[in-house]
Amino acid sequence: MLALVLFFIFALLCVGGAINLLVQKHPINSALSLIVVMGSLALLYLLLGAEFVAAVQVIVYAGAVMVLFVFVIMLLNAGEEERLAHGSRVATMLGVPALIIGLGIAAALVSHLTGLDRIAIGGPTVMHGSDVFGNPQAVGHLLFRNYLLPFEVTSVLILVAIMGAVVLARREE
Amino acid sequence: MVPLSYYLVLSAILFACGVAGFLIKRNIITIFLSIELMLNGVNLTFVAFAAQLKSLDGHIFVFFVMVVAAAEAAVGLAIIIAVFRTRETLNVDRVNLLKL
Amino acid sequence: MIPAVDYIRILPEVVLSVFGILIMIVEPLLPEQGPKKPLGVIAIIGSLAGLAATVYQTGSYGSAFYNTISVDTFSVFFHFVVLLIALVVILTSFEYLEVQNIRSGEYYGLILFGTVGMMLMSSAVELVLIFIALEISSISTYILAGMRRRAAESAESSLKYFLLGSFATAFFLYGVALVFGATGTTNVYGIASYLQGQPSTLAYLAVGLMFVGLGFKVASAPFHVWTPDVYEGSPAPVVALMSTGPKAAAFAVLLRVLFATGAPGWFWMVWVSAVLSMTLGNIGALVQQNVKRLLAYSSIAHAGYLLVAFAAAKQVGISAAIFYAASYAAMNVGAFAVVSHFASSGERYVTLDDYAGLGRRSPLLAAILTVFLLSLIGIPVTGGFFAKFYVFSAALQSNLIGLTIIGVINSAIAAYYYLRVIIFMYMRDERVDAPVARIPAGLGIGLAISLIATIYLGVLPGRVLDYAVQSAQALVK
Amino acid sequence: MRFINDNILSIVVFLPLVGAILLAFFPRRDRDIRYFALAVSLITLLASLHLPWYFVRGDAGFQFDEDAPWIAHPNIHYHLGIDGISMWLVILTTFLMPLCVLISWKSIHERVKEFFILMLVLETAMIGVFVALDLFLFYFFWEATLIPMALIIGMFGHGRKIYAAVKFFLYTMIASVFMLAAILWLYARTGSFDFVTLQSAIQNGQVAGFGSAALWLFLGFFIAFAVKVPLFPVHTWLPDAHVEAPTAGSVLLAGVLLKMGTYGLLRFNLGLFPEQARRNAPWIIALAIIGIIYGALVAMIQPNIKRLVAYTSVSHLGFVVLGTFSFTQLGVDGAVYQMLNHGVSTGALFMLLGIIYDRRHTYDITEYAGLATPMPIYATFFAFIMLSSVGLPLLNGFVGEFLVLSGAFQAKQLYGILAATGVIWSACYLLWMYQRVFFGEVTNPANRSLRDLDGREKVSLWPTAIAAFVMGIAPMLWLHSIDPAVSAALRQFSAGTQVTATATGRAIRPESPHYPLEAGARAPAEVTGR
Amino acid sequence: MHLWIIPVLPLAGAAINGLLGRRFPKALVNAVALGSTGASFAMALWVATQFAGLPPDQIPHIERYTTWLSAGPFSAEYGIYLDQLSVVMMLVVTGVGFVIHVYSVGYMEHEGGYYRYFSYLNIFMFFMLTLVLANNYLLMFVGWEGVGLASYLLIGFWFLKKSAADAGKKAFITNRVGDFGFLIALFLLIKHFGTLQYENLWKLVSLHPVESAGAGLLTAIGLLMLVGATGKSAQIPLYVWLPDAMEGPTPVSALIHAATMVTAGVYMVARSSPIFNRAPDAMLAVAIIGTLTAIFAASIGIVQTDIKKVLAYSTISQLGYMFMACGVADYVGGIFHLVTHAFFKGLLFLAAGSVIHGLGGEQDMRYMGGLRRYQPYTFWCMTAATFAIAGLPPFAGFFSKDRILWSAWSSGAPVLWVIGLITAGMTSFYMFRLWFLTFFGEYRGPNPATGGHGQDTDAQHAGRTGAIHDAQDAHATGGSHGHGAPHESPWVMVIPLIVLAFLSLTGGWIGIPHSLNGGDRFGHFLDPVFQAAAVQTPAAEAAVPPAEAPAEHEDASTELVFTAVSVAVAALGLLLAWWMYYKRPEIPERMARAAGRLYTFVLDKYRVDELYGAVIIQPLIALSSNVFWKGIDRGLIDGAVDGGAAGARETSDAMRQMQSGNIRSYAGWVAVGATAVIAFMVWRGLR
Repeated sequence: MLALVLFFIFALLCVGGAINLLVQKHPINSALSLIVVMGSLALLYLLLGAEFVAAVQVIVYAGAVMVLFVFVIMLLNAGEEERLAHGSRVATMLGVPALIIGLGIAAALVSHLTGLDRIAIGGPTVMHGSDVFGNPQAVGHLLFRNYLLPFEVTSVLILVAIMGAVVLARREE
Repeated sequence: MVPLSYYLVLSAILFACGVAGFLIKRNIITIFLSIELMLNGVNLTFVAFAAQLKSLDGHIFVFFVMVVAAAEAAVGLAIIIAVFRTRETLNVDRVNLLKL
Repeated sequence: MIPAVDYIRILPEVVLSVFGILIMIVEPLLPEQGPKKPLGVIAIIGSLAGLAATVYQTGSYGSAFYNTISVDTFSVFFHFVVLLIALVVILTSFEYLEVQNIRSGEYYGLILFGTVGMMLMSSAVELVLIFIALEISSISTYILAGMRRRAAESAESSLKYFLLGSFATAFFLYGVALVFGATGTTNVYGIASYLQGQPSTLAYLAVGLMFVGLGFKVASAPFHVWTPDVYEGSPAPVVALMSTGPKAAAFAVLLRVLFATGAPGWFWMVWVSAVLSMTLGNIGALVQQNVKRLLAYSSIAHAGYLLVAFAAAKQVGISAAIFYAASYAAMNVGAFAVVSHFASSGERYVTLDDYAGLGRRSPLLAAILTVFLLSLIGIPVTGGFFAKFYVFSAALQSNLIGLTIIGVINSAIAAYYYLRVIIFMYMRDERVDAPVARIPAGLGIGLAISLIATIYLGVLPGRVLDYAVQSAQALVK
Repeated sequence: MRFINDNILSIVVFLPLVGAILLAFFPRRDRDIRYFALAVSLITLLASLHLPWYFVRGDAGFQFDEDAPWIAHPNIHYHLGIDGISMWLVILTTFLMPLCVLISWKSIHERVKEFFILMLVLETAMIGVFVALDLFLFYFFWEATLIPMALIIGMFGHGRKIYAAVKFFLYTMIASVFMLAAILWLYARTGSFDFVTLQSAIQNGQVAGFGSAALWLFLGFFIAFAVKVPLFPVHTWLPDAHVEAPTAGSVLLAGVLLKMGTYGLLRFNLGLFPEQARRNAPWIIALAIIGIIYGALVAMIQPNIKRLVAYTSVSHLGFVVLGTFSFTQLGVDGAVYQMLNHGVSTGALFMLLGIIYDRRHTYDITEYAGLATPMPIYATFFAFIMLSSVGLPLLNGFVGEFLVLSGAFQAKQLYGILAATGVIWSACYLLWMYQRVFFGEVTNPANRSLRDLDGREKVSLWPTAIAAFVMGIAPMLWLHSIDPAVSAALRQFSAGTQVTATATGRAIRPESPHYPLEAGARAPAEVTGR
Repeated sequence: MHLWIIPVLPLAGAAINGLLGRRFPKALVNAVALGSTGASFAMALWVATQFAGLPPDQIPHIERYTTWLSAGPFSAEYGIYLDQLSVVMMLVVTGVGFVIHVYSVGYMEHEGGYYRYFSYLNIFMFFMLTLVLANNYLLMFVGWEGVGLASYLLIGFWFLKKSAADAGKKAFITNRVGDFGFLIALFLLIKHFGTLQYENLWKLVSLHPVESAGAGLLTAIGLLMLVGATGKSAQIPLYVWLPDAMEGPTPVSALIHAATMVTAGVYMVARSSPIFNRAPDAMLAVAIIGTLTAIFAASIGIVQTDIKKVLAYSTISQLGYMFMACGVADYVGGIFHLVTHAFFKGLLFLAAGSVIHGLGGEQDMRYMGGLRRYQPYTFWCMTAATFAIAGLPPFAGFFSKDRILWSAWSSGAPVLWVIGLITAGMTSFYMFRLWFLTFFGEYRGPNPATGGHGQDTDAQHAGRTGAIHDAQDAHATGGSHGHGAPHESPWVMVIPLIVLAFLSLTGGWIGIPHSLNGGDRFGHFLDPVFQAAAVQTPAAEAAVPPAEAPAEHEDASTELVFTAVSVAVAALGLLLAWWMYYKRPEIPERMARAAGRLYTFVLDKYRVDELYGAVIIQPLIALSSNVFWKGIDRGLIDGAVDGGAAGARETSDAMRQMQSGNIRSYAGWVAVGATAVIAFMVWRGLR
């Protein structure tokens, strides 16, 4: 019961943030509303017993990444976005299909997941400390055994990312 | 106790909002933000399914998604800066030298 | 603990990464203004070493790292393809970098790392790893696309590629998420075992979304729109890479995702996408003036032909697709190599008018380009001919008569715009103001490799094809 | 000897290619290049003469057979072989090639190297088409002829050369993909590209679903060949290609490439789909006859000599198709013979036109008049060749036309009658043209002092003249080997038309005086029958 | 007997002169040309004597050399078929041919392209001999086409003159039309008898019933052959080429267009007698065509003023007689007239040629007259010929023509006889008209003193002399003719005239009918050929009277009467001509004026050429150029092709709009695709 209430609160926060991201003219506002979304998602993760993920969500995502965004927005001091006549009509029209996608997926799930409706997840189990299945220890164990290779490979990814940032953002001398 | 489908629908809505944002926003950075929004929607799906299946693979995946997202953010913002340098604008509709 | 053999199974990737890092270490040691050739040499050595490693790998097939990767004929085949592409591209870039003054260190490094990504894509059997590998190759190509930093086009193409790329990736990810939901695992063979019997709606949806993501990477319609712009804006050698390497790798992934997992319900999706790609690609290319753009459209069309092979499904289809990927890589890399050389500083000469009379100004270059173009048309004694031939015969063997007819008609129409280039080179009065530098050694070797590959695939495709057949068997074991 | 017999075909096919490759490494000294090309083509000619020399006449099957697996799967074989039909087409090719080299000796003065490389490559491809017995190999060579020819037209032609080249290329390319589809279908069902295997498989009905697909397969092949021939509605590429092409190009185009089409019809459409062939014969013959008359009439009023001759090709090739689809021994014999004739006479005509073009750089008839006065020898050659193409008895043209027409007449009297009007038309357009160009006073001062033929040009023309004459008075030299092959090809049609059907089976004894009586002995019955 | 030598000799001559002649001196050219023809003439004579010695069962004497072409069941060979008929033809061809060769030496002396002329002439001899000696129809067809070629070349000999070139072309094409019929006939023979060898064919045909019931296979064949014959022998409707053919040098007209080639049709019909005998309808057609042509051409000949034109039309008309004869199954008569006609018509042309030669190219009779003083020999030879053609005894023409008329009557179709008789009268009238106009009265040509010219003469010269000048190795003296007074021709020309004159006087005596107590040796000589061909069945008797019919004795008296009548008619013509053109020369003009329209209409040869032009040629050209080429080829087909290409390009252009260059729109497309995919997959999944 409580879980349901919490879910609805944060779910509404998420959706509200998302909508706000769309309607806001200034990027900084959009960024902030995205942070709202992420924050409330983190709470939903907790609700689902994904402690580790929730933590990373807050620290890495809402924290580091979004800060980077805000920083860049400031750096380029991006102003209000202006709407141009020669903008893509197609795209604006297609804002709608995007929603159709969403509804499509939703419909599909609902129609298919009648079974899953009865599978209730999350709930009170969340609150008990260490035996929760999503705690860092368990994740770490899995991460460094079965997913060792992907984990190592991410180093290459990050290396590439660094190089990219360097080579692209550096000012031409 | 929350039905799984609620989570999934929520994530779907987030994803959809992301797509919509990509299509209707003009500011490159905002567009990039919408992509992040889409990713978040996906993450929620992962976590929800993980919770249902009692399998941590979902969490791992979310973790990697976040890593990738971070990397993309770095590169992407660098690219945006580069574009801004050459074009002095952040409006996508102005970034159309290459066409037809 | 992890057995030693596992490391052999990722040996090529490791080797390449090492060389990539080596380059980054060496670069600052080189004099600021001095020639950057050594880096290129290291890169070459690296890719050769990678080839050697791959050869060495063939001794020990099997999966490694808790079934996250599997080394089999399939992956080894693509290793070879990707590595050769990288090698040729590096060779081509030698002069190019100096002409365009692009920072060599990052350039070569990114190529090598990107190659690592591509190789992993072909050998990974765990969606997590596939996803990360995909991202590695994509991100490095995003960056490479933007490396002509003075040119606004370059930056723009990089941006377009990046934004749309991540957009598509999101779809791919969503697909993966749903697969995970439907099957409870992200391991390809695990999924396969789950998808036996009646797959759930979720699975269908998942396959669709993953196809959207991968379809974007292989530039198949209707997810192809980015291709012309990006190819036009990016540095020519990079286009040579991105139009072949990531594409081949992405096709490898698509093959795994569709066939290794026994994914359901993709047939008509692929059918339509194939028809659209062929038609839109060829029609679009008819009126192009910019050669890079023209080749971009042609690459869309070729993706279409490849999907025809997909639709053919059976063993023959898969092997045809594999063979096609290889020969397409050979001829396309070659074509772009020529383009990149002729473009000269600032990529000035890339329109058809600039190619007028090339046959007189530089007979050799023109002749080589002609061979590649003929191969792209699908004229005998070239790889392209056999590739198309296998694809269509595969299609007919699984009774896709309609698709075959559309395909052959398309390939006939396509002849026109490739022919146009040849016409401009040989039949138009020459343009004196577009000078042609003599072919440097690196480029020469690069061209030689792709030329030989193209002709070899055209005259004695037997061995490669057998290999492709084995790969196909390995894939759907 | 044995070795040669086993490999002669490969030798003939690839000699020119080798030559071309060597040529690629030649220094750009045009004179040497020309002589080298000439030498290569002559050697090829000599090598090819081995074929008729050791050809076993009675034997209707394929000879000098070479069969080696090329690619395991798909099951492609390197299978070469010739019968009485294809042999002479090979000889025709090798015979025309040196003449082409000679005729373009001076007229090609820039990018000489490219030109001769293309010519030699083209020769290899053309010969390959005639000797290939593996459908894949055939298609391989078939497509391979396309590019060199298109380049020859486009690089060395004049006027709207690019339009012509593209038109030629696309017309043929688009048409031949249908053939490709058909070939692939056959392979998908039989797992073999081998002509002989496929033929027997089809005859014994071992091809699944053949019945329903037969028509489409037939059409697939037919479209490709019809465009090449070219048959009536799809002929418009030919005039353009000819008018813009350089002389040698036109010679090869008319002399050999068009024969690829008719040869294909005979070998594949008749050989693989006899049933469909018979069923579709009426409209195909109708097209052929339209082509004969239409081509002639259009030729008659052309203001451009070369275009005129091009249209005559449409007319003449119409005869070939007509004969082929008459399914009578005479008709098909005549068709094959007519292919050779057309190769020789029209080839020669184009050489003659090239010679005058070298001097005046125009094909416009109104530019010329009274050429007989400044260039008597040229005029004589022209008249001779013209007569051979008009079908004057004792020259080659007559034999072919006569056989074709009587064959067609046997098949259906109307065919013969309609087509026979061709003898009138051909006289009309050629004589009229000849008169306008050669007779009368020299009106155009530019023509007053034209050089007559020089030695090289004579050398390149004499062989054709001699060939035309010998083929006219001693056709048996050719028919001896053509006839059995044709009767073998027609064996599947034995249910077909009356007189020949019974005769095809029997080995022919040309000099036996009484057997015409046998043939005639049935006459009264038929007479009452009609 | 190695008969092949006879035709091959002239061929060799032609080859030598043709290939090397341009470097030869005239004498050598003459030697080659005359030598070869003379030799073959001699050989022919020798062969004839040999042939006479052969026992009947060895006739026909057939020599087969080798297969020419053979396909499946059909084969044709090189072979020679020697029977009485071909012997006669052979002798005529070689003999007259030789004589005319000799004459040409003189006539062509001043012309350019001397060697060319003689090699053409020899080629003609070769083909003509092939035609008459062939042992199968295909080989005959070779000769048939060959002579056509030769005549094309010779008519167009002065090719610089447009009219000449046109005439040559016209002759060839018109002949082609005829050959078309001939070819179809051959195809019918092949289809139904499987062979073209005479001896086999006759056997098979003899198995065949007479098609008295009407049209049948043989009738069809016969009619088609007739079409061929009308082409070659200038009968209605294909006669139009012959008058124009007079553009050629006069000896050519004499040899080809009077003596030999044009009679090929007659020979062919006679040769095919076995077929015709069994196809009465076809024979009737032959007779009708012949008769009509005879009177039609004669009527035109009456008003012509060009001496050669007159002779041309008379030739057509005489050929008509021959066809009439064949048409009534009197093949002997046909051939007989062919022979005598060869003599006197050849002579007429040669004489006319000598007149023209003497006047330096003048051909219009209105500018002649009184020439008997200037050209006595020519005059006397001409006289003989004129009397012969007019059919006055005892000249050659009398016997042959009389025989034909008689058999026309006795064939039971008197109308043929009537028309024939009228024609005979006209013939003698216009021939004597020519005679009087040319040789009597005063010389009306340009006055030698002033050296001036009449209008047309100028025109004539412009053509001729121009030709002579420009023709390669032109002869300087070419143009110098025509000035100075008319003169007698050199001996080399006169002697042939005399020879032929003698023949036209005596030539007929070989065939004096029994009614005149003659032996009709010619008839007896030829009869076996046609006896064999004749039909034995009683049914056929009605259709075909035996060739002996004229000679039966009870008819002898009636025959005499008819002879008298025809002679009378001929005499009438003579008198009329004398009265109109000698006694009262002004009458013709008045009559012409009186006739007005009609006169001009006839003078314009009934405007048949114009008719053909308007009805056939112009429409055809218009059709080809406007409808076929511009309409279908350019408009329809190429339009479709190019249109398709353009369409593709436009589609491409339209499609490029998809590439707006705007990232958001691209994303839009991706989204659309995704939506479609999702929708489809959901639908699939729910199924």
